[in-house]
Amino acid sequence: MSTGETHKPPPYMLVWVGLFVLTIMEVFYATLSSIPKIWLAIGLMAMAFLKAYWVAIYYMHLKWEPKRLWLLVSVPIPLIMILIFVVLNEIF
Amino acid sequence: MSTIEQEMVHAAEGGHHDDHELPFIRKYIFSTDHKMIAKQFLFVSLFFLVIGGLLAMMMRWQLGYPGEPMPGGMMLPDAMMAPTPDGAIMLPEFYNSLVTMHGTIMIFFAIMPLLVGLFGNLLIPLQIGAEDMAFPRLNMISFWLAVPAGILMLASFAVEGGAAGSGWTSYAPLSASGEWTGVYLGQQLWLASLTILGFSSLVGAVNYITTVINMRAPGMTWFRMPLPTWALFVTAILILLAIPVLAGALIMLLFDQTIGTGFFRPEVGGEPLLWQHLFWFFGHPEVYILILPAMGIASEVLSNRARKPIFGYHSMVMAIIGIGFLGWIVWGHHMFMSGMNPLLGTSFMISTMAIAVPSAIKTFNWLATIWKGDLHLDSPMLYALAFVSMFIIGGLSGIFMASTPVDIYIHDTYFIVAHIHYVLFGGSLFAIFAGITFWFPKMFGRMMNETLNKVHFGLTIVLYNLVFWPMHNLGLQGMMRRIYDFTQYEYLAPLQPMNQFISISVFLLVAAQSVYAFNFFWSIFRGEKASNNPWDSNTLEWTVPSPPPHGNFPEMPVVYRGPYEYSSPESETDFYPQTKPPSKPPVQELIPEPVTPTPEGF
Amino acid sequence: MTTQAMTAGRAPMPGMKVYNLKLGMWIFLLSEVMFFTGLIGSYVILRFAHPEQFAEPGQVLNINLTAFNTFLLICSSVTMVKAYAAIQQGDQQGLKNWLLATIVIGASFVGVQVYEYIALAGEGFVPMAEAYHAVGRHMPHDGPAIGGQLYGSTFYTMTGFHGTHVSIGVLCLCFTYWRAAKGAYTADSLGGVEIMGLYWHFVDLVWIILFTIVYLI
Amino acid sequence: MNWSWMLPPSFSTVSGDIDGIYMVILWITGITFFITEGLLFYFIFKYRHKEGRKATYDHGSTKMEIAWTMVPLVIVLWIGAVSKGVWDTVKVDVPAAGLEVIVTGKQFEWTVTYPGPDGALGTSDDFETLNELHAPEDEAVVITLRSEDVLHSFFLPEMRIKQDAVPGRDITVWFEAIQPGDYTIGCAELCGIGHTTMGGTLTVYTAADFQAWSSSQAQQQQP
Repeated sequence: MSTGETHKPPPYMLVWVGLFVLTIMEVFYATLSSIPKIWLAIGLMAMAFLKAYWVAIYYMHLKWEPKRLWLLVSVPIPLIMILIFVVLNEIF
Repeated sequence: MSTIEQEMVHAAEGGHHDDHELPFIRKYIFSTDHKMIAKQFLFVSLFFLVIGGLLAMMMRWQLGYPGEPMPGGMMLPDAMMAPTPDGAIMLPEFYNSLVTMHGTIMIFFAIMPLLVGLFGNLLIPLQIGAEDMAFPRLNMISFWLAVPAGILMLASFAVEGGAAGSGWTSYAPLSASGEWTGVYLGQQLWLASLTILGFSSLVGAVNYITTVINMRAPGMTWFRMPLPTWALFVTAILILLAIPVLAGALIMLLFDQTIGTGFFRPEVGGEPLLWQHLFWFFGHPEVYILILPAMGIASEVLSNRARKPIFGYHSMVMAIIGIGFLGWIVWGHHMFMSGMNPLLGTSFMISTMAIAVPSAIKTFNWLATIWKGDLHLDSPMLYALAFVSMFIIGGLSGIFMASTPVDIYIHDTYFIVAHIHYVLFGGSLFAIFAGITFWFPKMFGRMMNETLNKVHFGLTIVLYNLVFWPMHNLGLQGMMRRIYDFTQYEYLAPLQPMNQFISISVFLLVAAQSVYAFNFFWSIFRGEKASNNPWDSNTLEWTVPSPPPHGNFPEMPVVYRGPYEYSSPESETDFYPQTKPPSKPPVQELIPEPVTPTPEGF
Repeated sequence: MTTQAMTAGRAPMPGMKVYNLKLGMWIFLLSEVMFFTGLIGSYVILRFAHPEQFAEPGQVLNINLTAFNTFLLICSSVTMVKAYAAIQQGDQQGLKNWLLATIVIGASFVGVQVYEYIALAGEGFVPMAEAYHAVGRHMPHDGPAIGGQLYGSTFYTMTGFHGTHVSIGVLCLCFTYWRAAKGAYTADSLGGVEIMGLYWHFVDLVWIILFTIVYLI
Repeated sequence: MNWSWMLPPSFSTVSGDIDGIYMVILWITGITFFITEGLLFYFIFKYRHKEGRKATYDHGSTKMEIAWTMVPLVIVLWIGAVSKGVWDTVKVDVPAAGLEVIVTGKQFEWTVTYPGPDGALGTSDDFETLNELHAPEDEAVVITLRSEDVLHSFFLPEMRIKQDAVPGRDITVWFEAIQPGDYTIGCAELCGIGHTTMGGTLTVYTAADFQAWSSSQAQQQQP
């Protein structure tokens, strides 16, 4: 049973600050016209996924869940990659 | 969410096993009892099975007697039939609607609810030793979402322009705008109906997965679960992850139809192939949603009626999981001719070929299961054996399409039609007959009439093959599918006699089903009373009365062994129930102490 | 709270070691992931296949407004998680206050999105094929066409579906608040709050991705 | 009634290979079919319930399972490897064109555009035929397949050619007929009410006859 009684309360506010700063950074980074589009996309996606990861890990308490739940949650990831890969293949 | 919450309270109280009488409406209509919901799915989908059969008969009339007036055609409106002095002749737009609706209704409203809705609800809680589903009220909602979906689908026949006419795959752009087919509202109802049905299946899947993971009785470890439950569990995962993709695609197509977005409409830059990718990304898992539970049911019946442990239980489970995974990486083999990048075609061909591995495991293990068995050839066993035999044919004919060059010729011909029916009718439907006959006593407390079942089996297996075997030959002669009048092509005109032969066989095949229908309803009221365990089976559902009381298990069952311990030397009878305590002291960690239910909830 | 209570009177052994409600919600969220994958996948293929139909970031969409909206949603996640932390300590008043804050912020997110839609529609940016001749923000209405049909279709579908999820979330939050006001939740029984939080944070998570893909790239 | 499992005769350079693979698969699946079904019926007969018969208590053998899994796998992968070669010849490696045409499908007819005397498409001297494709024998006919409205499927049964026509895309199809004569053009993808009527004729000439035909056509269609 891991609804979070066992561990000390997660750093909610710290995560919030992190999310806020990353959002600002994203918006700023997006306006840089000097760097090529591909790097713009990669950088933005990296920041977005970091934010999403933080939300999942701290706010959704995944960090304190049993490994079997991790297993369950990771099931769609390969499917996502397969679908995106194939649709991209359609164009290039 | 609100419902889920009250669910908890309800499920928690489920621990009471209180047998107080519920008012009629809560007991038979808005019931939260998984057994009643299973029966509701059974009756509704049998109704749709009949509808689908009638649509097939009309279709076959047109193919057997192209352009000849259809008997009783005068009763249908002029939008479907062109009246002439000597009777009404079918219109091509109505034929296209028939093609579309036969496929849609049979797949989404007959076979899928029978396998998932009926057997999922009936078997999962009973076979894992749970008193009900994890979320009984969600379970009820799942059924009552399916009903309006079905009503919408049928209603589309009555609306202006008729029912959807772009095939059950609804390839865009034909389906993306009414201007191509003349069907506007019908297509939109089709999309709306399937979206609602998808949500219904989704709710069901969440329920099944939670139940199997969390609600197993003490000692019911993963590898002590009966194969039907295993198959339904993997099926639920497929539904959970495949249906949302379809729902997204359906809604986008609905937007294209109604508010004029451009996802699949090339005239504004949309991508028709995107629809096919999304559809088949759902569609191939769907194919396995339709066969996996059938495999589970067949395994259960074969092992039980052969009084022999299933051959290679673990590899059977692995095969189910393997098929479940492969389902996600082979969808492109539906699109070899679609204009998809041909290099993708090659990789999809290889991954498709890999399906031979789990299929071979299953088929040969079934053969090995009846090898040196003690076969009780009563009707469930006959249906199950028919399933194996027909599934072999369907599987082998699949290899032809998997080979891309051969597929160039047979793609979109009747060879495909034969293949899909050997898997869906010969496979799934025979397994469904086996399952209904096998679990009939558990559902209704009475046995089905054996003689009538054997008559029905004999007629069906013969007529069925007379219908679908020749379709291979039609396909090899180059006859396209979904074609209103093949005599338009002179090279197909010589196929007229064979098409007539098939049509007549179809009429007889559908007529033969009345035997089963009669037996079914007659046995519900007049069949001989069934004992708790008429088949001498090991699994948990047979340890409780037929039909089981509300809450299923008087006290929490404890499981000591796998489900297929037939003819075990440890047991004096030729079966060895999972709940029977072993004679010699058991391994301790496998049998935790039964916990006493506590009523407290949130 | 005892495990038995959470799994309707049976040991979760063998099982997930997570009570039914929470497990069910996680499983449901997996299907939501696939749903948005379908939408995003379609967006990717359409965007790459027809780059000329998609405007540059900020050309049509108002990034600053949406960045502020993103900030709102992040804040609502914090308040939600604070509500959960409060009830973990058995602080019912705190639960109610934080829930109320979440409701207000979530509702204002929806409000801002509606305002954004109205503004964009006013500038002629709509999903319809026939009507659409996109004009950018602060550009003359007889200006050159920016982007095309697919831009409007994908934008409104993706953000619209997320907006629907948020709205549903707000309604569920109101229900949770109503139950909290009745004192339905305690430190021992907070499943309702926890799954509400899971759904809410997931919606937030999806928006983080959508904001990047739709507005910034 | 024709119960034969043989494919009807085919007349293109690649169709031989396609029919060959078909025959190989037919043999393999045919043999497997008779073995498995034979075993099934033999078991059903031999082990049917009799008084005093007791089933053997046997949980299976992994060795046997691996054996009867690997054999099919090897066979199908071999089929896959063979198929890949032919697939690449038909769909991937397009040969140098003897004749280039544009085939455009629309509800419910095929329009064929020929290059005309100058041998180049998209010039003023192009000419068209409706539901008729005229081609020389022993020359690679490279078709640019288009659609104006919905999906169609360009089907030449005797040439073993089938390819969907997708609106908004140009898809290249090619075949090389090995014998003059009249053949079928069909539509194999449901394309609406008139789907069944969307047929046509492929006429294959000797090189000389084709020259004659095309110049006469060019004459007629010039204003």
